[in-house]
Amino acid sequence: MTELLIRNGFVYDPLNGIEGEKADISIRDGKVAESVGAGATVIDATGMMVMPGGVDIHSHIAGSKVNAGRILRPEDHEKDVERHTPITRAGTGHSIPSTFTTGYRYARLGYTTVFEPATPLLKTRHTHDELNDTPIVDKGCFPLFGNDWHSMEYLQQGRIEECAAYIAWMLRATKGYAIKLVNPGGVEAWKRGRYLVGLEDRVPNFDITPREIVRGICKANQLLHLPHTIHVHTNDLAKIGNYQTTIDTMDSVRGLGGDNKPVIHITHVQFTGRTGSAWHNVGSGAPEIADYVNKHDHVTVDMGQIVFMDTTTMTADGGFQYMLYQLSGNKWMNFDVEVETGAGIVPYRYRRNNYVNAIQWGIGLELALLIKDPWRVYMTTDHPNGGDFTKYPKIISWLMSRKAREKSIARINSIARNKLDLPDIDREYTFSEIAVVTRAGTAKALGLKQKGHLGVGADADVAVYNLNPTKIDPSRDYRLVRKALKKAAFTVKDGRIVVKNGEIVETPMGRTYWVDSQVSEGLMGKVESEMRRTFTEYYTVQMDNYAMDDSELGRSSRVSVKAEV
Amino acid sequence: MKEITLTLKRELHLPVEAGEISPDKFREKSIGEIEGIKIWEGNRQVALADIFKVSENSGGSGDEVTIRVVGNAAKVRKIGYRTSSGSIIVDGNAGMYVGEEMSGGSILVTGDTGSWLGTKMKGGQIEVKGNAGDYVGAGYRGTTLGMKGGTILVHGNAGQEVGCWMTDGTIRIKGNTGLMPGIHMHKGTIWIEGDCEGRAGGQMRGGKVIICGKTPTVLPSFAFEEIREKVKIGEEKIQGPFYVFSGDMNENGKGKLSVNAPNNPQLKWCEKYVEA
Amino acid sequence: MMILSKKIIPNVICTFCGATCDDLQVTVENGKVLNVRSGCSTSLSKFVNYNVERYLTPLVKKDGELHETSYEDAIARSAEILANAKYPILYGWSSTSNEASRAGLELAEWVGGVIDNTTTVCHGPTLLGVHDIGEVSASLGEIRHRADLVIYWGSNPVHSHPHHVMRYSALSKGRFRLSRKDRTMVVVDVRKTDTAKLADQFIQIEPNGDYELMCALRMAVRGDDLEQDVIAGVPAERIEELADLMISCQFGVIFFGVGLTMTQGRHRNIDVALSLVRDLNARTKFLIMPMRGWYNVAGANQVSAWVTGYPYAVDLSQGYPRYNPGDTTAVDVLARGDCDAALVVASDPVSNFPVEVSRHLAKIPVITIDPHPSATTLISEVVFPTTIVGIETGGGIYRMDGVAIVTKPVVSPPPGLHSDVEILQDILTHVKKLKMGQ
Amino acid sequence: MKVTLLSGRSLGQAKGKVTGKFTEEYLRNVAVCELDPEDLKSLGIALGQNVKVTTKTGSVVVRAAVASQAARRGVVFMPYGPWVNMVIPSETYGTGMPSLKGIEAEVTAAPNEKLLDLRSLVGHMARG
Repeated sequence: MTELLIRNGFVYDPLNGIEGEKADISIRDGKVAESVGAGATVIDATGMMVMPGGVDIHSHIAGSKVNAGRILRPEDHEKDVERHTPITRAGTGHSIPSTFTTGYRYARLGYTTVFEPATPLLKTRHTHDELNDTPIVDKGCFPLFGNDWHSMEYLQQGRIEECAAYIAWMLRATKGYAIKLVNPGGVEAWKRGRYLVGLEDRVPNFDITPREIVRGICKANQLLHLPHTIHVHTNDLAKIGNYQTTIDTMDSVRGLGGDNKPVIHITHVQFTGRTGSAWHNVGSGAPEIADYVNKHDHVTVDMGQIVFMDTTTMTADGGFQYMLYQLSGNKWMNFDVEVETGAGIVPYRYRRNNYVNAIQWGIGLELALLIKDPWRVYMTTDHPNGGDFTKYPKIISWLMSRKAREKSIARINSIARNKLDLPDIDREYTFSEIAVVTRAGTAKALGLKQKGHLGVGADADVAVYNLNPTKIDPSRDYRLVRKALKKAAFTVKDGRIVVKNGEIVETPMGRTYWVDSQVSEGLMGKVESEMRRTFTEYYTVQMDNYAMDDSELGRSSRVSVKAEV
Repeated sequence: MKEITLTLKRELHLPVEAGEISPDKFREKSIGEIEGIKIWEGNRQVALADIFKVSENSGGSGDEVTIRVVGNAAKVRKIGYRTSSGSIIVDGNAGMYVGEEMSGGSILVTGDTGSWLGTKMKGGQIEVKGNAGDYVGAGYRGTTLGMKGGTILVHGNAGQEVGCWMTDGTIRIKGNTGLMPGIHMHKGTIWIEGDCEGRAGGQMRGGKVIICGKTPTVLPSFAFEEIREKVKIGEEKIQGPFYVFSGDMNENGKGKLSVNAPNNPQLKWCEKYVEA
Repeated sequence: MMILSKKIIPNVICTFCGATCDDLQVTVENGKVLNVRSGCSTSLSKFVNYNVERYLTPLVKKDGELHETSYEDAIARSAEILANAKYPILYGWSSTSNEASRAGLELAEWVGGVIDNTTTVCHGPTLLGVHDIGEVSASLGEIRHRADLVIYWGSNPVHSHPHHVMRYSALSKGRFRLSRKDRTMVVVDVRKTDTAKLADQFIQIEPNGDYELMCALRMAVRGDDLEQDVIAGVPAERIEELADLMISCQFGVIFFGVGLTMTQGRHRNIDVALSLVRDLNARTKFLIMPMRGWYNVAGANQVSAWVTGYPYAVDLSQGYPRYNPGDTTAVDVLARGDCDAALVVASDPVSNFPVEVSRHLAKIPVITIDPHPSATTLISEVVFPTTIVGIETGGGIYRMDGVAIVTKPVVSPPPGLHSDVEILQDILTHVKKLKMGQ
Repeated sequence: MKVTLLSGRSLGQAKGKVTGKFTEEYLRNVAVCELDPEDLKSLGIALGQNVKVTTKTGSVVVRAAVASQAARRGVVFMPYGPWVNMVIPSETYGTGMPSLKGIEAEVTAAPNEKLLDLRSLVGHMARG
């Protein structure tokens, strides 16, 4: 029985309504407890800020596409290395850190849970191979649906329950946590060298539209009682004025939820928040999108904020990546995955003085500042697409300080500066709101009841930052905030101190969460035998070699739910 | 003015990485401090004095530093790493990565050097009396930024891919080169006084490659432009005549490839494209 | 796991070539493999003969001869050799499991060595090309379902990947391409190989002419005229015909082999091939894929890349990963005589490396972990016999197109033999003790 | 006779490899040089007799055979293995990859010279 006491810090625990009051956090056997004995190890957090460990809802840290990015870019790793120590493994950054390095760097930021948001079903075993080598943090992944032949066929035939059962089988086979949709229908089209536009185009060979796919899978998601909503990268990412598609996608599932609870998460909205008809007149669609989100509570979003740096863009949206290759002339990787999806990778440098990049930078921040309810907008960079996750403190300082924003606004492309609403926005996030958009809100959206808060029984994942909220004014002293958040004074994972003064002191293996949704045996039996027939026709791998065994996960954590069908 | 001499004490079997051998690193240091500088021999860190006898023969004034390396340093890498001023004279052979990222000053090697001579060089001068290896004035893997400035002069031969991804500066090889000088180059000049094994300028976007000796063929993606009596490099005029090609057309390249005509009769075919 | 009496095991994964067919039916009787169905002739030989020529105990060299020794002694000697080495090389990794590579990479960190896999002498140049250009590719099922033009270039799958053409390309049955007649097959090679005999068109190219031919093809695809009449032994008109064929297909693919990576120009042949395919995507859908040789060479690259950032040739001598093929690659490190000890896992460098390289190996202490005696075990200081992945031991592997699958044992190994992973972990544990002791 | 030497995989070599490297089958399949029938004639030796293959790196004695696929005058093929390695240069030109194909070589008749088995070949190699 190990006990830990985090004494006398300023605690931010929004889920339990605690907003910076001084409090002690007692920890026993990896969980937050009522109290601990005198023998407990003590962390003196006097004058420091205490928050639940960070929970990242969308960060590309593992899998075939991420590793292809690593292989594509030795020049990205050369200047950013982690040395071997008796405690830690060697590795490299920069925008696509190696797996061990990824775990260490998240822990240093005070993050303890990360979700890989796009993994081809056929290649999810690869994703888990890498997650098994990603230490400290708890993790999980979102397999890709919506361009897979099985889903499209079931939905086209209107067999929604069978579709749900098939998805349940796939989540179990791939040890996935939630359903990810990327450019539904559009990737199948791209794999034949074509683009779909909007939600009404029909997918070649499958006689179904993106709208029908999104609605159908959203229903299936509910039938399966999955902890997270569908997680959607909308259509038209490659289109210049794509904000309307984003709003249409949100609206396509309005009313499916009923009890005004979220039924769809739109990810990295910044990338699909553009107005305009050509690159020279691109503008921000953030006000329109924020207005929709403010008026409808069935939607959550994350920012996909960009940071001005050289990074590596990667998505399952092969068509978009091809467009980005044509725009940039940089090296380009494309990898289509049989029956299911695609992928593309292009290195890209976001430049302050580039008009479009400056607008993109503004869209992300406008969204976070114009959406009133922090519980429905989360901080991400869509790592590494908008920039790598170690830049989070910078983004937090932009959210908390108008002054920090003005400093950056002064340096961006002047035409963009005049076009954006951002300069006129006064809102500054509070520490509580930061805790929501980086932890509490994301944990809630993911349905992780034991995460994102410090109530009794919660997982003892805690971040302690050397920052005194009563002494500093984040609006003015945003640099201090940035500095303190870069290197946690302490990070506690499952009750063990893993980071001290920004250095790794222990590297336990985190859990891998996956969802096992129990559908009726009759239905599952029927769907399984149908799949046996199609599987060898569709795939180049045998069905029995395709499904993963629980034992392949480093530390499996099965989340069992009872499906409606 | 201070001159430091590093004399090899023993034969080397392991790769030695001594990027610290640079006037910038020595300028402020006493002999004792220089002797104590840590360098890598294989996977162990050793003091400079474990491998070199360090002596100073200071004369004159000014803070210009000259480093003289004596002995067969063929296994010593990164000599002159990030040098910005002063000079280095290697009396004998040097290993790989000589003058990596140097921005000023000068390096003279009287013997041969290993590959990646002047990697990512930004400025200054490198002169090699003997031969150089492959990838003279290149960068590391995956980068699109090779040598950015300065000049490299090799009196002997150079290996393959001279000036790979070169973005500026001048490379002059008095002897022969291997395949693909100027591969992917964007800007700058590569002057080969001897022969070239072939594929000169492959995938180049800009810059100049001049071959005074023989080369088996010119790539099909280069378009014959004209016959010129002389080509100009800075102030120098090189006597031809030359067949002048532009390319690499596959990269919409605006590069110029000049090949000595008399030495390459097999290229006579392009004369049929000369407008009478 | 002792299997008595006869039984047929379905869906067995073949651990020979990079195609890793996963539909073998292996008949096992009294713990012996009797027969293999639906595999190629090579997989049959592999499964039926896996047990001939094996050492059954570890060996160490005493006065020039290998003598049997205990497992513990062999582990201790290996750990000492590696811990004391000042620039060891750890080589092999493509004919074993991902788990073995993971253990090997951690060992390389602790002993400050260079770790390289056999990619270095097959598709290393392919990766160098990818670093410069990128790659337009797919999983093999995409080819099977959609490709109407299949080109094998410098590759002879009938010999190197016997079931590739049938399972994944020209002869396979796909959703949108039902049969051979829906596809055009072209072979480009320096000689009319047995694969060429299956093709609709064969283009014979002069040895070492690939770069020039690719260059000319890019020109033709762009619609530029070729000024030279014959390029790499191929007439200009023929090149223009091929370019038209590529542009006019709906979905094309180039499978290329070591005929491109091992010839003059090496990675630049790949560089220009990748560029050609990239260019083609402005006109139609076109992909390119290397024909990876060993069954888990792709896995060795994947594991190395996620652990270090680099797919092969990683130098950890200074405590962090560094990468520069040509410097940090096995052949160069050995040819320069830089390294002072070697660990060889599931490979036979003496049978695969040029003579000067093997000569240096013969001079330094070599530890070999391999199921079978080989030219390399002959010159080794320590030899660990080990169990065979995919037959006697399970383990994760990556198919040539990066699809991860998990092999399972079909028979039990000879008593007393350890797996690659166990041996490597035991050496690692011992090395850690020695290093922490220092 | 001046030739271009290609080395590569072959079914025989692959099978020999998996059946054991000290077997007759491996020796038969790998210690071999495949020539065009015409070239074989002009060397004036019969099938199965030995030839000596020489490059700037060294030389090796192997059995002569008629090209199983794609005979072409002036081009000879040897399967990957310890024998061909005796004549392969180690120069990689900064790429990590030695030249395994398209090597300039000389082939001469050597009916009376001994073909070394794997064990003796490796011993010979190690002694230098």
